[in-house]
Amino acid sequence: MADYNSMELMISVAARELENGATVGVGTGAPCAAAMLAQKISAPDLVIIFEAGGFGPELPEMPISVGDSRTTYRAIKAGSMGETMDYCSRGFVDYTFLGGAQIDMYGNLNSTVIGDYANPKVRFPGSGGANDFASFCWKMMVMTPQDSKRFVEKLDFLTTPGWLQGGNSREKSGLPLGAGPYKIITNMAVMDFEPNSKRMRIISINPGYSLKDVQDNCGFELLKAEKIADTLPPTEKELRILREEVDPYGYVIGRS
Amino acid sequence: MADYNSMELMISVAARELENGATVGVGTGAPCAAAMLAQKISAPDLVIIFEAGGFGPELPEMPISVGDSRTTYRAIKAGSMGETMDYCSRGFVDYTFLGGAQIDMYGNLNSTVIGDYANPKVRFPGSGGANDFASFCWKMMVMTPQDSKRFVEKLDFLTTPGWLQGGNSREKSGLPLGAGPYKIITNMAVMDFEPNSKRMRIISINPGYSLKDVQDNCGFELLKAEKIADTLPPTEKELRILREEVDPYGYVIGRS
Amino acid sequence: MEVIEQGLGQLFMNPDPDLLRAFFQLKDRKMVNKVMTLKNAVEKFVHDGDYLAIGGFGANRTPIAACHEIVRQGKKNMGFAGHTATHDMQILSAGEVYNRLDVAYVVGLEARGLSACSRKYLQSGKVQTTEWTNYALSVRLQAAAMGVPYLPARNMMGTDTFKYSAAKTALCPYTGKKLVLLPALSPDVSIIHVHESDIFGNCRFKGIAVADKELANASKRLIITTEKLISSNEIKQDPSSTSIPYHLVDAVCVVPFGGYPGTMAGEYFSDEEHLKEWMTAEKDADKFKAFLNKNIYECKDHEEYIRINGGQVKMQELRAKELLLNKEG
Amino acid sequence: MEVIEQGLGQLFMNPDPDLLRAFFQLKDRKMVNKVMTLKNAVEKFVHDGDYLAIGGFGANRTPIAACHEIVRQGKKNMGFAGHTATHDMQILSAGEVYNRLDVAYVVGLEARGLSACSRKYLQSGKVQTTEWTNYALSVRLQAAAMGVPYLPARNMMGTDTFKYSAAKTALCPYTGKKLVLLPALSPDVSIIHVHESDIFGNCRFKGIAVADKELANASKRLIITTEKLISSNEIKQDPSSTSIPYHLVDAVCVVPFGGYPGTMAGEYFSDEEHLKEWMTAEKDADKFKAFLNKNIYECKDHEEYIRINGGQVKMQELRAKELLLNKEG
Repeated sequence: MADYNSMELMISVAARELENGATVGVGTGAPCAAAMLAQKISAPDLVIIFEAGGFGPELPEMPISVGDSRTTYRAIKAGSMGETMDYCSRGFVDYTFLGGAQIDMYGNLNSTVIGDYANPKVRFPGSGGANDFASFCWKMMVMTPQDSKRFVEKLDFLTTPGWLQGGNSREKSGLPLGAGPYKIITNMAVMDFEPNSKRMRIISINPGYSLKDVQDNCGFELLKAEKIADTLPPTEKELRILREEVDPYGYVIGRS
Repeated sequence: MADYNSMELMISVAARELENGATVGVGTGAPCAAAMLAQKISAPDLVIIFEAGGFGPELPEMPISVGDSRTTYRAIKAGSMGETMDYCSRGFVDYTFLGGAQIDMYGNLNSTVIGDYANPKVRFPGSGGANDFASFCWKMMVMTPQDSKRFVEKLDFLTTPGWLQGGNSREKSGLPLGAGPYKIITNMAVMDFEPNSKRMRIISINPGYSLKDVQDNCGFELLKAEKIADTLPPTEKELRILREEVDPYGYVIGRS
Repeated sequence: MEVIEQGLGQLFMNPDPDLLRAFFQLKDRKMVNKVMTLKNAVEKFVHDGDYLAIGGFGANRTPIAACHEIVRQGKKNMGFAGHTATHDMQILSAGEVYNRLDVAYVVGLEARGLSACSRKYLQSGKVQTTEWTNYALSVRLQAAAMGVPYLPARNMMGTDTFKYSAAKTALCPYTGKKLVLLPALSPDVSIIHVHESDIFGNCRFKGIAVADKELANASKRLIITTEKLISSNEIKQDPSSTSIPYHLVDAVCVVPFGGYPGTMAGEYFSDEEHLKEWMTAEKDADKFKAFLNKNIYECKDHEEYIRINGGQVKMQELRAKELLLNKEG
Repeated sequence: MEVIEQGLGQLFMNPDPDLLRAFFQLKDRKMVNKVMTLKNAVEKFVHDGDYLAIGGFGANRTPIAACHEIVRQGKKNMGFAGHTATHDMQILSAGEVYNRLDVAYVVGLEARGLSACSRKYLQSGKVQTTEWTNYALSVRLQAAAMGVPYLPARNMMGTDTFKYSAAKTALCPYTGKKLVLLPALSPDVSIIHVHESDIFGNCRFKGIAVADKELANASKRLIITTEKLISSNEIKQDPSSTSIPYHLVDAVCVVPFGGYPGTMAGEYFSDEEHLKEWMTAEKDADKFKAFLNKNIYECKDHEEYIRINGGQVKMQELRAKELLLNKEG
């Protein structure tokens, strides 16, 4: 079996979620790598969308900014942020990948502050386009390292909507119906959300980790699927394409 | 003195209202001729705007449609209807010329139906962009032949806002503040609106007509300015440019 | 949100953005060859009872060939966005295609006068109308494009245009000012004529955009008629110029001179003689029937329509007129 | 219109469209030569206390030279639209130019990490912040561009981003659905960097538009920095390509490489080494002071800034990188 690191695992697992012909709104880094990998393996017609206006590029290499020229290289359209987000708002975008400094059991994300808002210990960038993508795209996913400081009982600030307070709270919030968090992919496991409570639930565990590891590195109680699978590790092909074609300089996967 | 017809008079009088550097939203026909004449005589920097998206063209000849290619010939921009109307909505457009089958004492216009709405005697085009231009542009003007069938006590349908019911009714309607009808130019006279009542008022009478003619050909009582001037007839220069350069085929002025 | 006033007109389309989202969620986004005949496209994507919108402005960059095909196929009971509608509406009225009409600009052909046929049909009692303005319909399409149920504006208020619309007014919670709220309009099917498209539906038009970008974004189904095909490579080499991206498009129909007898910016000017023939024929029921038979019902397609109305010689004359070649000496 | 919820944040600009209309009514629309130095433009059109917005996205097509000039002139107490703000905000934070901030994306430089300087300034208590999202700020500019006090949207709801915004929610009178109402934002002054402009301010940019068309339309005053001048004739020969028409523009400043060290689509890629130098220098107060003195305060203009950071040799390297020339073998 191939040697791989946890970033390579997460990207490979994420890429498998993206079916051919789907649309995905991504940022720089791991999400973009996952989308590029999916295009090269199983989803050649996956349409990659950047919030700044790039639509359907043939990415020649990893962009460093979601607005740099790579995001419109041989693209279908170089448009505006309004056009792109309108497109998400009216239901054309299937997936998005987001992240944050904190995540809670309903998949809500914090990328605004640690500490009190008025007097923060650490100021982060804020929503950017994350709140927008999470509000509009049908299925929101997260790739993140897992630890109890990041997976918290209560967010310091709810920047980006997951299932809000669970149950039907998102439905009642005014956000578009039917959209919400879908999968959380960490270095230890893959989680989805239990359909009624909308609480995070373990559905598969990554090679080398135990159920206890996963729970111990989470600041809230995780639900467990009836059958918990073993996450399939990256294949030789996935690793080769990821290392040689998607991220040859190791910007994201940390190898070069 | 030069020989001229009433259309030539109205266009010449209208053109004089358009100062250099102003913006004017026009349709086809006489309004466009007036704007073109103004550009060639005293307002070279007059910016002509068409609702379909043409912005600041150097009109090579009279357009037959407000969306035909003449409206973007050597233009500043070929944009969209939304862009053009947004531009009007946020207060960038000084003048517009409109018309209709009926006009009332407050400068309201009907271009929708004669008779009952549900069962009309005659169906006309409706607002088109007229209601929009009249709502947004600062000073709305009308060029029209004058008779009692057209200048009526009560419109069959109020398509396009003038001063509505007069007084401060327009201010209270929700329409942008400070905009409204400015001058009505007919074959017989020029009218403005008395500032408080917002009723139509004669300010100058065209050569060959009397005050009585003007009132006799109006279905409501016209106010009279303290001093009523004599409308200056078209000059030789105005007529020459109008006939030779603006409308050489006589589409609008009826000469060729 | 307290409604102050409400128009008496009927709202023909549900402005609920979640319905639109549910539709677009399932719309196929694969980049596949969508080239087909106009006949097939109209058969497949234009259904009796659908709400229809036509791109362009009046007789400028308007998919006239598609309007003929709709009439030829005898589509009925449609809703129609009478948004800067001129010759397109004249054709659809001749076929009595629609029975519900959002009015912004109808029955007229601008400086050319009024269409007797459109007027007669509207006065027949067979058509239910709701009043709007050109900008209002553009904003209504923009609302659908943005995935919201309405957008506010500052026109229409105080008039009968509002009274016979299906709009509402309400106070702005920031300024206390009264605004008109324009409900989203998402046509079931729209047709837009463009200068060039690739086989997937990535296309470009030139000159004024009118409300065609909003329309393309707002519509559930979209038929493109194009003057010509270009390679997908050409689109990708200049993505700043893409007017409409492929995923909005259901069919690409190659129809040279597809806007004739209207104007196509940079390509051909309108055929004013033929438009006058229309306006004249309309005034006499028998003549008009014969005229429609000749030009639409018994006409196989747009190519034949052009051939019987002057063919390539006429097209070259209209090109010269469009390009103002007479001014070059 | 009944407000359901209301954010706790402060609304820094009055969204009343009649105020904007009154301003634009008096704005000069004559087509006059507006070319001036960046120094003059900033002196004339950027005032202490004004609300400022910067075009582009992050460090892409961003008027960096203008940000330097604002800091060099010591502008203070400004409001700032932290809309996809990255390196521009880093510069303005170094000069402590603003004290009111609409936050959408701030303190970060995307994949490059967080700016110690921006973060420190935001954590200093000297800056009042109100939270939004990138799309929300784009829509707020669009509202001002449309001359309406707000536009509805469906983001932000249910989150602290809403709670610390100055937005409101209300029910849609057509669907009964809850919507967020985003108040119009009309900056006092904005700066946009473009590829080419004529002397009047008719200009074009390439690649993504971000929210720059909305911004140009919404702003009371607008400074254009341009890579180069082109003739007005060139604009008029292709009016479909005009990005911003002249009447919105107050000043045209010719600043080659005006987006450096950021990316300019089709011209030059970002200088990642120099951006890293910024990020490193920020971490040490003394070093940063020296760095700012060298690169901004004691730097005459953008030409000098470029000369001391690699000059034309570096610019040609960045051009090769932008054009992916290494992939051509």
